[in-house]
Amino acid sequence: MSEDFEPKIVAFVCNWCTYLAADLAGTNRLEYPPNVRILRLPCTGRVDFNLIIKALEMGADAVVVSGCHPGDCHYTAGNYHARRRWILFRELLETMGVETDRIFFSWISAAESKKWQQMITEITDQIREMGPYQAYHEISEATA
Amino acid sequence: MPRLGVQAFSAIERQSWITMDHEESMGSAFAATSVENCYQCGKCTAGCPASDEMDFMPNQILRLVQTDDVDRAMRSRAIWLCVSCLTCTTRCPQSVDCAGVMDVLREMAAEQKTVPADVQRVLVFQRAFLDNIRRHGRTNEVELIMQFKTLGFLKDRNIRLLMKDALLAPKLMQRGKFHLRGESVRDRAVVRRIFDRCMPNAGKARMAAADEGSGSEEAV
Amino acid sequence: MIGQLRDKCRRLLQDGAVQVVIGYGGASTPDGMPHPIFVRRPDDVDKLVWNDRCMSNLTTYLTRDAVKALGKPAIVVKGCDARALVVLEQECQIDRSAMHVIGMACAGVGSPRAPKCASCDVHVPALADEVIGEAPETTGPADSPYSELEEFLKKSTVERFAYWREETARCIRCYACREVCPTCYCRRCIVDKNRPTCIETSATVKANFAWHVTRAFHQAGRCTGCGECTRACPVGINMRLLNQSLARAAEEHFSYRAGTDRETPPIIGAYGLEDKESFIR
Amino acid sequence: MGRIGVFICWCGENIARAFDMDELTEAVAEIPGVRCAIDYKYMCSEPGQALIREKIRSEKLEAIVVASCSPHMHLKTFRAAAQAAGLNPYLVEMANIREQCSWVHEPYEDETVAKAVSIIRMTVQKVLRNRALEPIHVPLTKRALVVGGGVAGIQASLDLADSGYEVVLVEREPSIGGKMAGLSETFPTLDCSQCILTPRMVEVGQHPNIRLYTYSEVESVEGFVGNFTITIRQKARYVDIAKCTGCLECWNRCPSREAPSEFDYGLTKRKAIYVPFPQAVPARPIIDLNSCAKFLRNECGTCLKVCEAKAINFDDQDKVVTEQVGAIVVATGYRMYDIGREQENAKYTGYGEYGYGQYKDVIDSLQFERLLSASGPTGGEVKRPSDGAVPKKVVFIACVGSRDNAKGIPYCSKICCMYTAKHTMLYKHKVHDGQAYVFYMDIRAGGKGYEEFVRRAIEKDGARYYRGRVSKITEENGKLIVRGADTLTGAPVAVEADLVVLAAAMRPAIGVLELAQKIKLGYDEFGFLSESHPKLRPVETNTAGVYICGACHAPKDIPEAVAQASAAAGKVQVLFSKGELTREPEVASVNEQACAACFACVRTCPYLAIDKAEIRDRQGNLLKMTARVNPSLCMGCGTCVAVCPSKSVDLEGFSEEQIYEMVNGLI
Amino acid sequence: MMEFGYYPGCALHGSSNDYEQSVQACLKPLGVGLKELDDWLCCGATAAHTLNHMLAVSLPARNLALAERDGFADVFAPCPMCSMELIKVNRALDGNPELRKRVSEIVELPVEGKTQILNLIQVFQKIGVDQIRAAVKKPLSHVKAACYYGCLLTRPPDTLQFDDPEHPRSMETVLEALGASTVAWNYATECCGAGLTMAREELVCELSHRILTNAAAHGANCLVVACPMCHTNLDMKQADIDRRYGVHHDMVVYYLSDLVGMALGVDETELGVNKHFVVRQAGQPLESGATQTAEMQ
Repeated sequence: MSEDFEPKIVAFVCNWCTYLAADLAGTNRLEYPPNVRILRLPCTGRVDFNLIIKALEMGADAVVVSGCHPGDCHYTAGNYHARRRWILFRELLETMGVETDRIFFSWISAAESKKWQQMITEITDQIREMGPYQAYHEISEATA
Repeated sequence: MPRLGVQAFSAIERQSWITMDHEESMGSAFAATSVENCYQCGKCTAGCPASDEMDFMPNQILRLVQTDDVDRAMRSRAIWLCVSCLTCTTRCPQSVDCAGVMDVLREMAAEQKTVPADVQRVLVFQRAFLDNIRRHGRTNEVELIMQFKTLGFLKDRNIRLLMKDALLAPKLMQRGKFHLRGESVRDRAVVRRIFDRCMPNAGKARMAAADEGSGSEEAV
Repeated sequence: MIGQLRDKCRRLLQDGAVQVVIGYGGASTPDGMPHPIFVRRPDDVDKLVWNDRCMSNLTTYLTRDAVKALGKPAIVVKGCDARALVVLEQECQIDRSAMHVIGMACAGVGSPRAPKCASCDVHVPALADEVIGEAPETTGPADSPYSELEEFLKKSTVERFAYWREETARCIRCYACREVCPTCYCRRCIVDKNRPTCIETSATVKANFAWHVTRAFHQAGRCTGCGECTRACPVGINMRLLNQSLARAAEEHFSYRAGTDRETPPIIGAYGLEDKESFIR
Repeated sequence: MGRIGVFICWCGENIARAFDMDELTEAVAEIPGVRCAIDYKYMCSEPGQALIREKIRSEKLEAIVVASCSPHMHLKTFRAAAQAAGLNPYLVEMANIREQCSWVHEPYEDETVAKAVSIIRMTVQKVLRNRALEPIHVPLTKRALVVGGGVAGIQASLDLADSGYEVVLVEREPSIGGKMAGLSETFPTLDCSQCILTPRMVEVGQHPNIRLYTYSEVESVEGFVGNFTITIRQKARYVDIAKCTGCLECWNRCPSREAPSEFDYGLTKRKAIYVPFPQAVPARPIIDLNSCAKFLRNECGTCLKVCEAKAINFDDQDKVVTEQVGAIVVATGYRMYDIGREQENAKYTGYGEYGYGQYKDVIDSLQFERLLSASGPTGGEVKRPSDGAVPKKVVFIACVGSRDNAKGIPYCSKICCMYTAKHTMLYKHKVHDGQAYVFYMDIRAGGKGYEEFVRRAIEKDGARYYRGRVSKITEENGKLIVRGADTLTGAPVAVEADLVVLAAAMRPAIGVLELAQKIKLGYDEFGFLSESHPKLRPVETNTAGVYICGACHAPKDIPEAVAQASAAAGKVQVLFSKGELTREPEVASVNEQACAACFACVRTCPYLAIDKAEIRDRQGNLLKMTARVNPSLCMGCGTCVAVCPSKSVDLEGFSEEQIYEMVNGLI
Repeated sequence: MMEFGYYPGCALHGSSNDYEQSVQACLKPLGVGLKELDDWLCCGATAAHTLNHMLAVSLPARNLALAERDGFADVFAPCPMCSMELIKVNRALDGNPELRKRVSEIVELPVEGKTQILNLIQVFQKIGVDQIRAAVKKPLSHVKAACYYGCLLTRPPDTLQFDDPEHPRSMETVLEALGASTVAWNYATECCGAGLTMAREELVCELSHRILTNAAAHGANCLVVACPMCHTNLDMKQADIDRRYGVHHDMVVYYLSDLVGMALGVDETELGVNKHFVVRQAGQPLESGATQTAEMQ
């Protein structure tokens, strides 16, 4: 892939676990690629599939959704509801030929700053390898 | 002796096939019987009918296995004094299959010939017993006793034990309990094959005495 | 059968047990397809027809205000349609006790037979007040409802994406799929919502794609596979595939089949501690 | 709206080291809707805040973004600053360019700068759509319900009552006092349990702020923090305690003596009309249907005849009353593991091997407490149940049930080590030539003066401790043969005992699960109630306004239970200290016209904060159904928004519009 | 006519043939037939699981396979050792396909592990205690029995799922139906030394001595067992025990089937009671405990 390609990664994270992990990564000065844009939501339960589609439409090359580990949800069950929807949504995307290896779900607790750093680094490298999500960008530009 | 320790665990896990509760998955069956669960409360020792004569108490045997000192456990007399009454297993608060562990240790001790001389009679009897089954498919008491007595005598040269019970024979006979020629199964071949599949070296079982002789020297 | 049906409906109307019968009416359209009619007078029951071309799923009308205004309904359903009733009931859209359900035993509809009929396992409608006709002797076990999907999934991701790109490109956003769908009953569809605009209304590929993702996912664990969306589509987009993929997911992961069980709650809005985790980092 | 002020903080060098602040500020100034972009060394410092306040006024800013650290760090600070300048605090957002940008990325790299700008842009996009919000005000009933009248419940009630709040105390038994009322003396100080507890009980009985419901149970709990409606069932007592003078003539004259005494754990019999124990509060009798001749055979009726106050009422019925409270303290305490073979639940299997319930002289520790207690059936002399003889050898067995996976309880009951040591001591003090034996696995004596106490039992009072479990107890001509092990010498031990005391495990009280479900409390696999955070919120629960204390939470001793009770009371006082409850206004609300009433949100909401509501016209005809959010229950997770197909529900502060605009601004 | 598959086990075809005789004789009048498993093998007993765990699975498995082949729903194994080994393997196989596969290969027959194995008491339970009570001709009012279960009738409990491992009552229930009385005592489930009769005689004597003593101490005039090994240790070895401890136990040891038979009016010799070592002199009432022990000077 061309060296100058900078992956665009959108991360929808919950306010109580993953967002705090990202903060902690800062406090610990854990460096990672700047390609990720963090969008703070109260809970992964709030993350609707339309947002993932929207991010792709906006030209994202990868989407990350991350929140509290099962059992740790600040709202007791938001992440369980989210998980269940993701299970179904992934199947739909598979059928529609959307590249699900560009859509990442993860549990990252407020303490797991290292995990956050590693995950974002890995994903950025991986997407750099894969290149831009051309297929989706095309339909985003194309007119019927 | 870590190497043995590893063996012991795998053996104990193998054992857990048998002790496994039928609705349990294999995984949990191991957990149920893993010696790691033992927290040394001594309830096994407290309830053991044979503990008075044991050199290591049942809980100490478990401790030895826990700490990978399986070698000492294998050389203990305790495992041969165990009467397999399962009281320990039944009452264990941690559901450790203590009796099962004893079985495995005996099996290993037999394989590795680490049986203390003074309890060899037990092994000799068990060997004779199996050999008996191997040849007839069923136990053939008279032959078994004879074999046991002679082999036992070869072990400890104890005339009293050799002669002892001899006088029992007439009593048994008078009660029609004395069958000079015991039963055999029709299909003895299959019995052989089963034995060969389970214990390839079963053929040597008859030589138990000799084996043990050398074995015990090592042991002592 | 038709005789029985008409008599029943006549009686229902005469006794005032119901105010309207939602049924199939004689063909008026050139293609000779029966069309939905709303019979309100006993004398009109003879307009009712029943044949193997009664394909449409009438339950979709139950949630329309205009129809509700007609009073207590009796509705004619096939086995497959009846599943939609269960969903509607679970989602508080209908009061089962406030309607009369006439089930029609059905050997299959459409010529050639509609795809759903091959995998049909509900030849006799569940929760009908009465069933008219005899259960057809089924020949062997029903096919898998997912055979078409499984076939499709043999394509590569790229091929699949290309396929849907082409399909959705054709979409003219007439929303016929939405209108015929019994479980698409929202008063204001998400596409008609602005501030924000989740899905653009212009018929661009992007927007069409987004629409079809949305339509399908809103059916997750709800679509009963009546296939009306696909049948209604003027440009012939095969939405059945998308519905199938979600139906299969629901069955595979939560052993749930929409519209077959009144007791277990819908899977969206519930969760299981043991739900699949493997794909989550 | 287009008058946004962006305040970019250098955070000393923390942010400034990564960017050319002037360029950054210029770039931000270009963002549509931005009225002014200002950078400053320390935005959170007083001068920094002054700057913000000044700009809000001078530039007539309609909303502001502070680009600095994490909102978890300073959002409150800056919202306060804005408020001081007359700007609604919910029109303030923060762009996190420190933790999530300058600290983690290459300084001055294009991508780093680009990221900073886009973080700010997206925040501007959001704040453009923020709405001025007012905190939600929830009315607050300053009365508390305390469930359970044991020592924990008593402590919590008195603390609350003394601080001026009304308390409704509900106790299932005919008297308050709980388990502690039956104890002899308490470790490690050996002060008499009743001497310290009964005065507190009397206080409860007489306190003007405490409404006491004994022999009553909580039937249902409606509502939410600040506004609970409690339904209480007062079980028929057949004695009108209002009329009753407590002369207890009925008690003295009642001819029946059949029923085993609950208070003495079956060691004695009690009459059909009885006061549970002399110091009971209320000191009023109760009739036990199952042993009263009147109810069994319609004979007798002596009590009715002898009662001058006419308080006896054989036709008494259960009464149901409702109470309004703002907070709930659950203190339902514990019960003892049932050692006998029969168990209510297949999960637990009793101790056949110990012969409890089969050998009279094998008893549990609460029974032994009664034998030691001056108010007990033997007047404090240690006499064994079978023949009343004074036992010369007593064996105490620890961890009966506790730490016994096979019997269903893996946990440690925590107090048995201590009270067993106490038992050996008190026994020795009463039977000087007696010998106490203890079979234990470990001695757990963490606590002020605890270890010393145990040592005293061993060193001074000569209790003999064997480290090992007991395998079996059998009876041989009047002696109990206890077969245990001493794992320290590695030998089995057999003791011929006259009495065996089993230190049974602690389990949560019967019925606690039903209660938990009524109040929507979490509990563990053993039925102990869950706190909302083991370290930081030990007496709070995940249901706002509900607190727990004492052994309903986990096995604990009296000091701990009392400390927790006061803590719970303290939490209630904090709640009550405000005139009313104010809650963050960032909650969900439904567009009721658009709502299709599929109620997916109702099924989803983790807080049961969404109701099915009806919209009716003036004539009261039903127009439509709709979902409706109760803002005082909503916690703002937004899960309802995600499951709403038509997006007819939305979340303030994270509205659909805001989020989509943020995504737009992202890239 | 009720019929069970029948797995006698070696002991009953050897020195414990009196047990087999007793079982056969007492079941006849109850209209129960026993169909012996064709060409059964020894279950391997303690020896197998001491020396080779695979053998300890395979030998019982072979017998289970035979039972399945010949279509026995349930098989009666009078010897608790045998029945325990069979049940143990049953359970193991039932839960574990891999093991099933492997064992089937070893024993050369398919084996599912679905056969139900019954011990003596369970057979009586199947017949129905009330039916037995009804069939009693000579109530055993003179019998005051100490029921001795030993180890393997109740242990390991979760495998056998038969009776309470600490306080079993099933034998008592049967005896009470016969009009006999039973004593509460402490050694009902203590071990007698079992298979170590030969190998560690002194231990066996010690354990059995305790049992005999305790039974007498609680006023029993006979012991009742349902196990050939227990009977050997308590009856045949009683003389040795007496000598070893210088006592005179005089404790008659019956098989449960003996007493059922007697109550049903079956002749004692037919039951093989005369083959026991400690026997009651003809005509002597039990209570007197006047017995002649097979004593050898």
